[in-house]
Amino acid sequence: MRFDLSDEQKAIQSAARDFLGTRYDIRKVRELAETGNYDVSIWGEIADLGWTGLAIADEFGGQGLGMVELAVVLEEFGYALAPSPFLSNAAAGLLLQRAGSAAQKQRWLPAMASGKATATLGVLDGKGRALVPDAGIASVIILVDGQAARLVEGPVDKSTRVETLDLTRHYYPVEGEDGELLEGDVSGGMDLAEVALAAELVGVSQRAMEMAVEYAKVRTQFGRPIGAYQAVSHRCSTMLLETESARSATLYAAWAADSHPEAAPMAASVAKVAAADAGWHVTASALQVHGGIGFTWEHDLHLLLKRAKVDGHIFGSVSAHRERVAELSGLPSLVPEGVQGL
Amino acid sequence: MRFDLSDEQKAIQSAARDFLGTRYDIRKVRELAETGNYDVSIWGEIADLGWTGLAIADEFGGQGLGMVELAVVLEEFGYALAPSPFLSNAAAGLLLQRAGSAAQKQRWLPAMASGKATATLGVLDGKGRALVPDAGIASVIILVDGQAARLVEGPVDKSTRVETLDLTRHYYPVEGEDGELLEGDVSGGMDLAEVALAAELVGVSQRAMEMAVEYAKVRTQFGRPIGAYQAVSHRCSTMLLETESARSATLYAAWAADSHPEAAPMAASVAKVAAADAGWHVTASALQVHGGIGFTWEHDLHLLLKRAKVDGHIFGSVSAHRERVAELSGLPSLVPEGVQGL
Amino acid sequence: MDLTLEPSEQAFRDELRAWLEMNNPGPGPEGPDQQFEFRREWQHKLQEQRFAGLSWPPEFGGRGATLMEQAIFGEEITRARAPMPANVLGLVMGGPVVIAHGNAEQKARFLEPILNASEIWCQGFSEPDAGSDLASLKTRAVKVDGGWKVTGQKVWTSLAQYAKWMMLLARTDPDAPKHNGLSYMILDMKQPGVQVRPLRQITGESEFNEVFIEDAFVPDENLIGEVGQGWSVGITTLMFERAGIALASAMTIKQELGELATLIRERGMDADSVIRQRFGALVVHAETMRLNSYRGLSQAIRTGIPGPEGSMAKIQWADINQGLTELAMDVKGADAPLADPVWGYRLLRARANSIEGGTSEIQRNILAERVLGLPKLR
Amino acid sequence: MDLTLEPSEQAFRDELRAWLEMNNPGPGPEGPDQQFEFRREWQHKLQEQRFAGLSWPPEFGGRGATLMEQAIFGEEITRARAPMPANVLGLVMGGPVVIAHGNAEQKARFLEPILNASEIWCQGFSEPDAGSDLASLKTRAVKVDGGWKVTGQKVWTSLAQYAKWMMLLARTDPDAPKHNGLSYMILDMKQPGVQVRPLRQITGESEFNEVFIEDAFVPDENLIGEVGQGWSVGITTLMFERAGIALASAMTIKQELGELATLIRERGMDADSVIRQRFGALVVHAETMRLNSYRGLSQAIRTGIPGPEGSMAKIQWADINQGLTELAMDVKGADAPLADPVWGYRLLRARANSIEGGTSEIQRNILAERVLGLPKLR
Repeated sequence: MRFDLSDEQKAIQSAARDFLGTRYDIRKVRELAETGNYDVSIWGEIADLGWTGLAIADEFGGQGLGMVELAVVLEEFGYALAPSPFLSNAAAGLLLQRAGSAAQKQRWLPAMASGKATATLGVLDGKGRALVPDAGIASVIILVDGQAARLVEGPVDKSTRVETLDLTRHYYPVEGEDGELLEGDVSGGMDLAEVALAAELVGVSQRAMEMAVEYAKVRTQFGRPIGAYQAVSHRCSTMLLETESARSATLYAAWAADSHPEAAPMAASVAKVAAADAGWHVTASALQVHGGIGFTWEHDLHLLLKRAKVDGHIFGSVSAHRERVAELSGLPSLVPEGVQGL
Repeated sequence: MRFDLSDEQKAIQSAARDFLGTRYDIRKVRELAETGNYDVSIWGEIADLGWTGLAIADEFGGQGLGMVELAVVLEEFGYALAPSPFLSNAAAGLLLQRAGSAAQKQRWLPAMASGKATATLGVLDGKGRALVPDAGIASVIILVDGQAARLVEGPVDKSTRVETLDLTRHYYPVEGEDGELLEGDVSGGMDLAEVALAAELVGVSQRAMEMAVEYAKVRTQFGRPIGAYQAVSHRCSTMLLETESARSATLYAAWAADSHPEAAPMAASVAKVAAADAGWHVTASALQVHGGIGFTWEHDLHLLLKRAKVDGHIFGSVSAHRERVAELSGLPSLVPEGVQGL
Repeated sequence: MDLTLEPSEQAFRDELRAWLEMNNPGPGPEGPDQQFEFRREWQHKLQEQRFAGLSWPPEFGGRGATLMEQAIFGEEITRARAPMPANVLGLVMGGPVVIAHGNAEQKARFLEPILNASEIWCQGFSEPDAGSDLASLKTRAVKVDGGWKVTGQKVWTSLAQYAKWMMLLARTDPDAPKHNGLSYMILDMKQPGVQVRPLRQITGESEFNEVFIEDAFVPDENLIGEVGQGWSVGITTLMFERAGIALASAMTIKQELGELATLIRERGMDADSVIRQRFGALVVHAETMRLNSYRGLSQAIRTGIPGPEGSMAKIQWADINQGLTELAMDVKGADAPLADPVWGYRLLRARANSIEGGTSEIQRNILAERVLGLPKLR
Repeated sequence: MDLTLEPSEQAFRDELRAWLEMNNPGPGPEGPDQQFEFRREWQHKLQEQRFAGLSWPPEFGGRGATLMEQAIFGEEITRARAPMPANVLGLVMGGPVVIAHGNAEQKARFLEPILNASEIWCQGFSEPDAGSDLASLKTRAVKVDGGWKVTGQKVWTSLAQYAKWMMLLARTDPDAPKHNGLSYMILDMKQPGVQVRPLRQITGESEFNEVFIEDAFVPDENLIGEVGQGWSVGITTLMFERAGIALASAMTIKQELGELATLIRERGMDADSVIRQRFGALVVHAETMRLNSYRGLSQAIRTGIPGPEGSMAKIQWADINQGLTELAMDVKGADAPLADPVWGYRLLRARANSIEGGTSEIQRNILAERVLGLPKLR
C-alpha cells in the first residue's frame, strides 16, 4: 500500500509545478484575468508536454495514464490558477472516453490528445441551460442532463461570453436540446469529471493556505507574528485539515477510478464535497488571516477565492453529492429517480 | 425604552438568586439528583414567596405579575439547577391561564397559585405519548397535541418514572387520549411555555459560562492561565455571545408576551431556538474548557450539560421552531397545515 | 423591561418617517462623483430639519438628539432605503470630537462647514502596519515653527478623494509608550504633501483610499486636545460610532433577509427544508443581533457610554452577512457563478465585514478581556 | 499511489478475518471484573496465534508484524466487533518500551507476563496539574538506597485497579528544565504506598482511576533508559499508539454511522432532507478521516515514524463522534432525553473525545507549529 504519489507521479507533479509556475506566474495570471484572455501559445506547449492526452488511451493517441496522473497535473493547474481551458477539456475528454461511442471517440479523442481540438462540458439546469466553461473555443461541447449526455459541435460565438465571479476562466451560456447522444456510462464519466474538478480545487486551497501561512509568519501585530496567536494559528490548522482531507479524498477517488471501480462513485462524491467545501472555506479563511490587505484587488488572494466559489457551483451541486453519499451509506433514496438527479 | 430589568424586577432576581443559592446549594442539588428526590419543604417556601402564583392573575389568587418577572425567576431556577417542579408547574399554569375555560381556571389556578396543587405539561409525539416532567406529583397534566390540548388529572403512578439523561428533574411517560379539551389559545399558551423553558436555559448557560471563565482564570498550563490563550478565551467569548443572545431573545419574548402580542409568536420561537442552541453549545463548550476534570462525575458541570440537552428536546422541537421562524419571515409554508406542527 | 418608546421618541420617529416618505430622494445617480454630489444635496435637505447635525447641540446647529433618537434615525433612514449624507464622517465623528475637545476658535472654524457639507472630512487612523494594533501607528508629526510636519501613510480612508480635512492620529512623541505618544490633529488634505490613491477592493469598486503624507503641514491651531492625548480623543468616537451603527446594521440585515426570502421563493426553493432551516437559523441570529443591539443601546443611554458588549453585535453582523450571502449562492445554484450586482457583490463584500471596524478576532479579545475579565495575553 | 495490499498483507488479513470469524468470543459478560477476566482469556486465545504480541519481535514471543499489519489488525478486530485484549497497554506501549529501551534483565523479567496477561500494565503520565502541559508533571522520585522513593498523584489511569505495573513518568531532577528532569520507571502497584481510586465519569461508568502514590519504592533495576531521559522514552510510544489507533477508530466510526443510518430509517426520518444532508456530511467527514489515516500510515511505513499529521485524524475523530451523536439525538427527537445505553451514552462519552489523548487545541498547536512551521507562542 502506498497512499502517496509514485516517483513517476512525483516527477509529473514537479514538472507541472515548474512549467506552470513559470508560464503562469501570478502577474501573468492577473494580466490574463484582467484582459479576459487565455494565452494560446501556452496551450501549444501544454499539448507538446502530452498533458492534453494524459488520460486518453494509447489507441486514441493519448498517453494512456490514469486518473491519478491527471489529478496530479490538475492540482498544479489549480495551484497556479492558470487561466486555461485545461480543466474543461480534460473533464470532457474523461466523459467522452467513458460514455462516447466508438465513432465519437475515434472522431474526437485523437484531436483532443494532440491539443488540436478542445472539448468542454456543462451540466444543464432545470431550464435546459448550462453555464459552460470555455465553450467559445471548444470544438466539442458535451451537455449533461441527469443520466443522459449529448454532444454538440462548437465553438459558440465568443461574444456570448458572460461575466462570472471568476476572472480566470471564461463561461458561456449554452442551450441544450440537440446533439448526438452519448450512449455509454455517463454517470461514471461525470464522476471522473467531478474528481478532475476536485483536484483543481485542492490546488487552489493549497495555494491559499500557503499564502496565509506565509503572511502569518511575517505580519506582526502587538509585538508578535500574528501566526503565534491561536486565533490565527488554529485557523491555519483548520485550513491544513480541510486541504489535506480534500487531497486525500481526491487522490483516493482518482485511484478508485483507475483501480477499484466499485468504490469509485462514492469516492467521487466524497471528493467533490470535501474539495468544494475546502475550496471556499480555505480561501475565505486565508482572506481573514490577511485582514484588510486580503480584501484589495491588488492582492492575489481574491483570484483564488473567486475561482473556488465558482468551481463549487459548476458540474453537480455539492448538496446533490452529499445526498448521494447518504444514499450510498445506508439511506436509500425515497424519492423516485429522476426527480432529484445531480 | 429600557431593555433591562426594572428595579422591581431586579429585586425579584436578587431575591431568587439568594433564596435558590442557599436552598439549592450545588451540594444539595447533587444530593437530590443522586437520590432521585425533590425537596418538598422547599416547595412550601417557594409558594410562601408567592412565586407559584407569580404570573397567575389576581382574580385566581396569583400575583398577577408578567412573563418578564416569571422569566427572571425561571432563569434563577436554571442557574441554581434546582431539582424542582417549578418550571413544569409554571409552564402548565401559563397554558391553562391562556387556553383554559373559566371553569378550568377557577378550579385549578387558585390551588396552583397557593402552591397546594401543581400542574405539568407534556407534548404528545406522533404515537400519542408524551414524556412529561413531574407527572408523578402533579394534580393536573396538560397534554398538547398540535393545536389542541387536553387536561387530565394526575398524578401518575410514581413508579412509572423513567430514567433520562437529566438527573435533576423527574420524567414520566404519559399516554394521551382522554381528558377535557382546553378550548382557548393553545398556541399562544405554548409560546409562553417555550419562553419559560428558554428562561431556564439561559440560567443554565450563564452558570456553565461562569464556571468555565472562573476555571480559565485559575487553571495554569505552559506557564499561563489557560484563559490567556485565544483557543480558550475566544471560546469563552462565544459562550458569552450565545448566552447573552439567548437572554436578549428571552427577555424580549417575555416582554412581547405581556405587552406586544403581535410580536409574541415569532419572539417565542426565536427565544426557543436561541436558548436551546445556547444551552447545549455553552455547557459542552464549558466542559471543553475544563478538560478532563469536566468529564468527571464529581464535577458539577455534567449536571448542567444534561439538563441543557434534555431541555432542548422537551416541548416543541428546535427545528420546528426554526421552521416557524422561516414561515413568519417571508417563507410561507407550502406544507398543508397539520402535517408539520410543532 | 419596557421596550415602548417615550412619547417624545415616538413623535420623533413618526415625524422622521413621514418626512422621509415625502423627501427620500431615492438611490440617486450612478457614478461615484455624481453620487457624492447627490448626497451633498441630500445633506442640505436633511440639515434643513437639523437631521444632519442630529446629535450636535443646538448651539452648533444640531438637534441635540438623544442616543435613542440617533438610533431611531439610523433605523429609519435604513428602513426607508434613503441615502446617507455626504459628510457622514464629519457629522458622526469629526464634529462631535471638535465639540467635545475643541476650543472656541476650532468650533467656529470647523463646525459650520461640516454641517453644510462644504468641507468634507475623512479619518486617518489605520495604517498598513497598524491594523488591529492601531496604537502602533507610525505616521510622525514633528514640531516645527507654528505647527507640525507630518509624514506617513494612512489606509482604508473613505471619502479621502473628496475631503478637505482629515482627522489624523499621528505620533508626536516617538519615545513615549505607544498609546501615549499620539496626538489628534486636523490635516488639510488640499496641500502638495498629501496624495490620495483609490484602493480597489475585491468587489471591483473603490470605497477606500490610501493617503500618502509627506512633509505635510498642520498648524498649531489644528491640534485637538493636548499633545499626547490623541488616543483618548480619537478612540471614544469609535465606540459611539459603533453603538449608532448597530441598529441601522440590524435593519439592513432584516431588509436583506427579506430580499433573500424573495429570491428563495422566486427560485422555487421554498419547499426545500434544508434551505428553510438555514434561512430560519439566520433570522434567529439576526433577531438576537438586533435585540443585543437594543440592549446595548439601553445600557449606553443609562450609563452614558457604550460598553464593550457592543463587540457582540459586531461579530454577529459579520457572521450573518457572510452566512446569508452564502445561502443566496446556494439558492442560485448553477447560476451562482454569474456576476450579479446584488448577491455576487454582497458575497464578496461580506468577507470584509469580519475585518473592517475591528476584526472579529479583536472583538473576541475585547469580550474576553473587558467583559469576562480573562487575562490579556502577554 | 496504490492502495492494494501486498499479497502477504492480503494473506494476513484473510487469515485474521477467518480466524476472528471462528474465534470471536462476542461482547462477553456484564460487570467490569467479569469483563476483564473474559478479556484476559481472550488475550490467551489471541496469543496462541501471536496476535497479542503482534508488533513484538518473534524472539520475545511476538509476531513481528509490520505497521501495515498492525493497522489491519486494528481494523479487523474492530470490524469483527471483537473485544480488545486485557493487557492492551502493556502490549501496545509497555512491552515496546521495554523492548526498545530496556536491558536484558528487564526484557526477561517483564515481557512474558505482559503477553500472557498475568501482569497487567497501566500508564502513569497525566496528573491533575499536568494535562495538556504533560511535561510539567510533579510526581517526584527521590534517590534512595537501591532505588527511588516516589510521591505524587496520577490521573486518567485506566486499568490501574487490575495493574501490577505502572509505566511511570516521574521527576528525578527538580532543577533541570522541565522535559529534562523526568525519568521513566516501572512502579509496582501492589505496595502500600499506592492507592487506586476509581474516577467516575459523566457517563456514570469508571474507565479511569486516580492513583495516589506516597513514598512508594521503585528499585533501580526498574528504571528504563537513563535517568533524565524519561520524556523521550515515554513520548515516542504515544505517537505509535496514535497511528495504530487511527484506522481502528475510523472503522468504529463507520460502524456507528451504519447504526445511525439504521436509527434514521427505524425512526422514519429517512425522508427528511435536513437529516440526510447532515448524515451525508458526517460520512464525507468520516471518509476523509479514514483516508487521512491511511495516508499517515503510508508515510509512517516509509519514514519509520508517524508524523505530526496524525493530529488531523485525532481532531476529526472527536468532531465526527460529537456530530454523529448529536445527530442521533435529533433523530430520536422527543425520545432523546431517555437514558439510552447506546446513543445517550455515546453522546456523553463523545464529549471526552476532544480532550483525551491530547485535546483538539493541542492537536491544532501541533499542526500549526510542526506541520505549518508557524511560530510557537512564547
